[in-house]
Amino acid sequence: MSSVPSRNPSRGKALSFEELLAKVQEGFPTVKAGSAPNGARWIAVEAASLLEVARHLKSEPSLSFGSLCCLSGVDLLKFPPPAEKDGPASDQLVCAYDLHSVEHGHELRLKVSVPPERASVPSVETVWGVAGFFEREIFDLYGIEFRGHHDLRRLLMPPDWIGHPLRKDYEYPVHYADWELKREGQAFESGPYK
Amino acid sequence: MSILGWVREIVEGVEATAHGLATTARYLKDNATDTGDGSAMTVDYPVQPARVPDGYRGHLFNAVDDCTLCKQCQRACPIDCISMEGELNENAKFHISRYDIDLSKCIYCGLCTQICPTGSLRMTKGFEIDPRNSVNERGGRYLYRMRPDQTRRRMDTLEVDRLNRITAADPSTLSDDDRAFLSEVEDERGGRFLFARFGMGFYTPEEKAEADRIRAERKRAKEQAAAEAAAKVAADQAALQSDQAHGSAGGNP
Amino acid sequence: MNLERDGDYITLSMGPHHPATHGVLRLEVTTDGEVITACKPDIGYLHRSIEKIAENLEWYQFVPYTDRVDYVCAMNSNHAWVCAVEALLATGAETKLEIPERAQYIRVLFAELNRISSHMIGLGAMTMDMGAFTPFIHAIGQRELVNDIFEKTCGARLTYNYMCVGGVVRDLHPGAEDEARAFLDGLEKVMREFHALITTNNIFVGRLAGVAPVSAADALSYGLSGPNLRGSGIDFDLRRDKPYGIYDRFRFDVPVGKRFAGDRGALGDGYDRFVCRSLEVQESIRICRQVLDQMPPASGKEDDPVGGWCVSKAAQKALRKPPVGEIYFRCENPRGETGYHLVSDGTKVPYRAKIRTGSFCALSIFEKICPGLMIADLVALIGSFDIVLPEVDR
Amino acid sequence: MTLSVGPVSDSLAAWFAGRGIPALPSEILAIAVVCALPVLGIVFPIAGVAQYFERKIAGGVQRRKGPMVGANGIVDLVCDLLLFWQPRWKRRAFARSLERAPVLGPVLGLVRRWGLGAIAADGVKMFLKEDMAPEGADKLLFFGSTYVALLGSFLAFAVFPFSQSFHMGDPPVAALYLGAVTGLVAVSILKAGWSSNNKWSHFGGIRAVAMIVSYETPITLSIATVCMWSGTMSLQGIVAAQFRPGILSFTGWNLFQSPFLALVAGVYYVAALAECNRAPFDLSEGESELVGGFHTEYSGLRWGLFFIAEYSDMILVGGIFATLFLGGYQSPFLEDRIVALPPLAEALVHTAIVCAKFLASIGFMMWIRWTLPRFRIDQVMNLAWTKLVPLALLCLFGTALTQLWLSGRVPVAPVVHGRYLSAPVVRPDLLSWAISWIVVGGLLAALVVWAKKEGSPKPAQVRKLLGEEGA
Repeated sequence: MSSVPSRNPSRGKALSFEELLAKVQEGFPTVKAGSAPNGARWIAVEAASLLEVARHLKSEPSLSFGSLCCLSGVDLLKFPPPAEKDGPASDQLVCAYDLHSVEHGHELRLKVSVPPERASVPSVETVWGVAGFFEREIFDLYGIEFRGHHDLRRLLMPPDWIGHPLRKDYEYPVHYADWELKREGQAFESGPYK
Repeated sequence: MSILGWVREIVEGVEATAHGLATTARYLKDNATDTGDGSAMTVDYPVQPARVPDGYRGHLFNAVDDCTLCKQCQRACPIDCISMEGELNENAKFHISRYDIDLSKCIYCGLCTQICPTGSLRMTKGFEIDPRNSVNERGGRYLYRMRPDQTRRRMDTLEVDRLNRITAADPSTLSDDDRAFLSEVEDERGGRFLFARFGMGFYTPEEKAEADRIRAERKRAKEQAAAEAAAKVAADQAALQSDQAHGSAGGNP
Repeated sequence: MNLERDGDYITLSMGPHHPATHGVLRLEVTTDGEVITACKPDIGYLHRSIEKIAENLEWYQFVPYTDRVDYVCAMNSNHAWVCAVEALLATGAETKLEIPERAQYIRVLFAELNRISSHMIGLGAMTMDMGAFTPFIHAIGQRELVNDIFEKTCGARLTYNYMCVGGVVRDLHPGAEDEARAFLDGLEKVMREFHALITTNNIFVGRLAGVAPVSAADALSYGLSGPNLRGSGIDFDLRRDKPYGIYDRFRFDVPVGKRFAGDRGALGDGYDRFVCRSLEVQESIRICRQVLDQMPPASGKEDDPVGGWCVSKAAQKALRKPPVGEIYFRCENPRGETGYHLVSDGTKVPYRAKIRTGSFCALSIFEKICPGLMIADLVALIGSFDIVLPEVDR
Repeated sequence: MTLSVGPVSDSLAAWFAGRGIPALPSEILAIAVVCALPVLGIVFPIAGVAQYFERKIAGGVQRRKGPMVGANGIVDLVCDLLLFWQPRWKRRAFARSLERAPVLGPVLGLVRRWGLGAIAADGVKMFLKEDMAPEGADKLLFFGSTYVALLGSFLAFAVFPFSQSFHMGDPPVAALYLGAVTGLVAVSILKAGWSSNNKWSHFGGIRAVAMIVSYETPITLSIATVCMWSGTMSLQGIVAAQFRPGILSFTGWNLFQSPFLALVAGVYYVAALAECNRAPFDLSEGESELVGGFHTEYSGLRWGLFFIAEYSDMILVGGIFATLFLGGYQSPFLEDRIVALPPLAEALVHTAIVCAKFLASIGFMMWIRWTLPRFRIDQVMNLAWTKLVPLALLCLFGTALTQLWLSGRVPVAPVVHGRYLSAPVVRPDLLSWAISWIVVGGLLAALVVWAKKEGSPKPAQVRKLLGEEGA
């Protein structure tokens, strides 16, 4: 087409994934690259060193990942085993941090895997403020504890809810508080609308 | 703050207010005279009819004669509000015996109609939940079940067709037979507007047999009552006649 | 009267049934007189577990649910989802889909029209929160005109479910282009009057100028996006900097906040966000006009005009067996970045679908910027961030 | 002994006496009628239908139709009350047949066309709602404050002149009295807010008091300016001082007497708007901030009493504005003919004129309400103390100086108007009137132009939004 959008002139240099990986590995040799069969790539970080890596990613001028776009949890309990060896092993809870740098325009995904029975990850809300909400949501739905979060409570579910609904081994409760909950396949006639 | 700044703030405030007042005054004038940009955008519903365009995604309607019971709609429905059953008819042809759409669950997304291979499942222009106001494609009123205890009576296709026809027609043109049918339907314990979940309701074979039995019983009872009444009338007449005969005989020896 | 005194402070429960909270947001506000000392958002009243539902539905069946993630701009939510799924499919070798050209243009046209109508709600509701009811109704009136166009094409006024993987569900109704052009012309006129009525009003400017300014660093750190981010002076728009769909074919400017309220204001205050949003409407009008100029004509075939999933065999086949892996896809929605983090295990059902929304992140900054505001400012603040609760709670 | 509050009550007493009622009861009866008529005959009906007009104006401004409850609605309503077992379609048929009736039909057609059924529906709704008090409320204050709200505005009508002789009383300190009783509104709102046991109501009450107390100052200053100009604090006297014989009687109105008086009229109107809690000063009930403000917890008729009190305040404000600046009950043209009419006819005509004036004022207030956004409390205080009070002071001193200057130029003499003798009043001749307008008005205009020139222009983007040239 003839016309193109007016570009932002003050844009820095976007780095490729390999360059980003190399830059991170300079300071933190323990981080590894991970990938999925469809070509998605990320940096796998140990839970212990997450906070330092995050600080580095934000403050290093050539990286300057100023914003945390998305922080999502994934339960790999029923996921098929990854094709590559250095990907996270199954039966793990994963926190995926999608980072973006407005200055340079590059993106990066960090991943932290933790076992579900000892799910604990350091909080990054001191680095990216929005993580405070994201971490509360993941704590609520996946039961991952974020160490150092100033106010780690359930966000979406009621405070007295039992269980973490987005885990793959979650079972739908029969009762909540004083109510009997409607089940799938339950006849309409005996439902709460009677 | 300087004096000039003080004056300017006051003047700007007065100006902005005056400007706003002028704008609203223009709207008021346009609306009152029903001219220009400011005329009313709303319609006086229900006195004026709602403007429903073609292709509106309203209540679902299934033309059962065309339906092949492929169950694609049932699979596509993201909230599982469609359920259906089929049976072989006397010509050993597979046909639909029950097709229920639970419109209390339906989200009107239209996925079922997009996937329907025969086009028998369509979305109509009907949008009013009050069944007394909603009109289906055939011009008759929708029937839908209101509460679980109102669903005991179900109708077969012929009855639904008949009811659709009756409710679409001018009440003054109805025959006595139709009136009787309507009153029978309305006087069911289900209330005046009943049957099926929405759109269409049909019997399962067992229900059909049961309903047929009940209807036969009712018919028999009615016939019996009529016969009894007729017998009574006949007996009365006979008694009268015999009285008359007796009287005439006695009075006119 | 029991004031639940905590020292000299009053604890107010603002919401979930408060007129200004745009739904069922609850804010635990501690005030010293009218001045807020602390504010904690409490959300979840509208939580419908849409992410859990997504793990139990097929890829195409989830589209109606994206309508309900943000029902104020359902078309944009549709767009984000189908773009994300198509991007996921594009990472597989044999599942890449060809989207018909006309469908691409229709998508952008409708996304921009819905951005306009969503901003109409955003701008209008903000003025309503601040006591001016008339501009709100005028803005809503324009939204109704957009809905009229949508209704004729897709049959619904709120939850459109119009876009689908591989295209759109139906072609535009006859005459839609002319209707859209007429609407855009009328909109420009109405918006001029809207701004004359409210945007330059001294009371309105005074209530927003300097209220809760968000610095650029804070805006980035707290994940503000869309007009809220640009109001703080950061020149970033996904449509321009990470173009998806065919957005790279159109010329438009990205409005950025720069102390529009003059001496009284501060960079990134409520007025900057309001004006940025208003300017974005104008840019959307520009995009819509370019779309209408460039759009290829309909193919004329009745059965397959633009290629929906139900008519496109390729889309059906691809959706049954998507590539294994994951993707994070970002779209510029009216309320900021809507991102879908999709994880696929190669089946017809998503393994995980995380939805990142603009309002959710915007709400996370409340705890930081609310202290020092007045109650009336808090109401304006919710409006200026254009919070829509279904998007927050999902 | 003869009881009387003016010629109207005298004539009424005579009329009653002519019907065979003894003298004293007929006098008491006449006074009761004269005293009750303004409140029961004018304020209540207007407040009752004002809601309808408010909504119609809102609809008109907002490209809507406003309330459209037609005959169907009324018939539905009646059937709901009396024939609740009847199905709806029979009601509709009933309504249709009513609309075909010979006399009732056209009326019902009008009702449908204008949606007049809304008035009845609103009224019935208000009466039928349950009267509730929230748990933990201070019942005495909660129920009592509704009456105090009414009392404040109704007491003010005791001195309000509807015509030369139609008033309950005309004390020589009526202006002071007005200032005293209108402040009662603040008490009632504070009490309502406090006793509701609701924090939002409480905030509403506090806001209202802060606002009303602040705005009493500019109101008092502007009334003082007019009293100084007219030389009297009696409202009848102020009206009488604005009398001019001849065709163009409106030339005597205070609004046109001097630029300072015109300015102070604006100050008074803005401040009075705040005094009756109308938009843009409706902070005390601001529904988007405080849910319902001080009347959040009130329901049904008790809420309706607050509502009537608000409209009665609006009527009062409009009436006093007319009295102070627009010649009160006087007609703009040919006032001397009306004065010459017999007492009852004169009272009727003058009451109609003053009603028209305050109805116009109510309409203007509604128009403002649907145009402007709401202030924030600090903006409100700012407006009162840094804008209105200095302006009112300026006008006060300006008026004083004008009077000093005029008293050297024109004779000061008492004026007889009708039966009432007003205090000595300065009456500028044409020349000094023109000089004062040209000099002061010119100075003010120059200041305005200069100030506007100094101001910084709007940013280019905002001009672009407005569609202005060069953006």
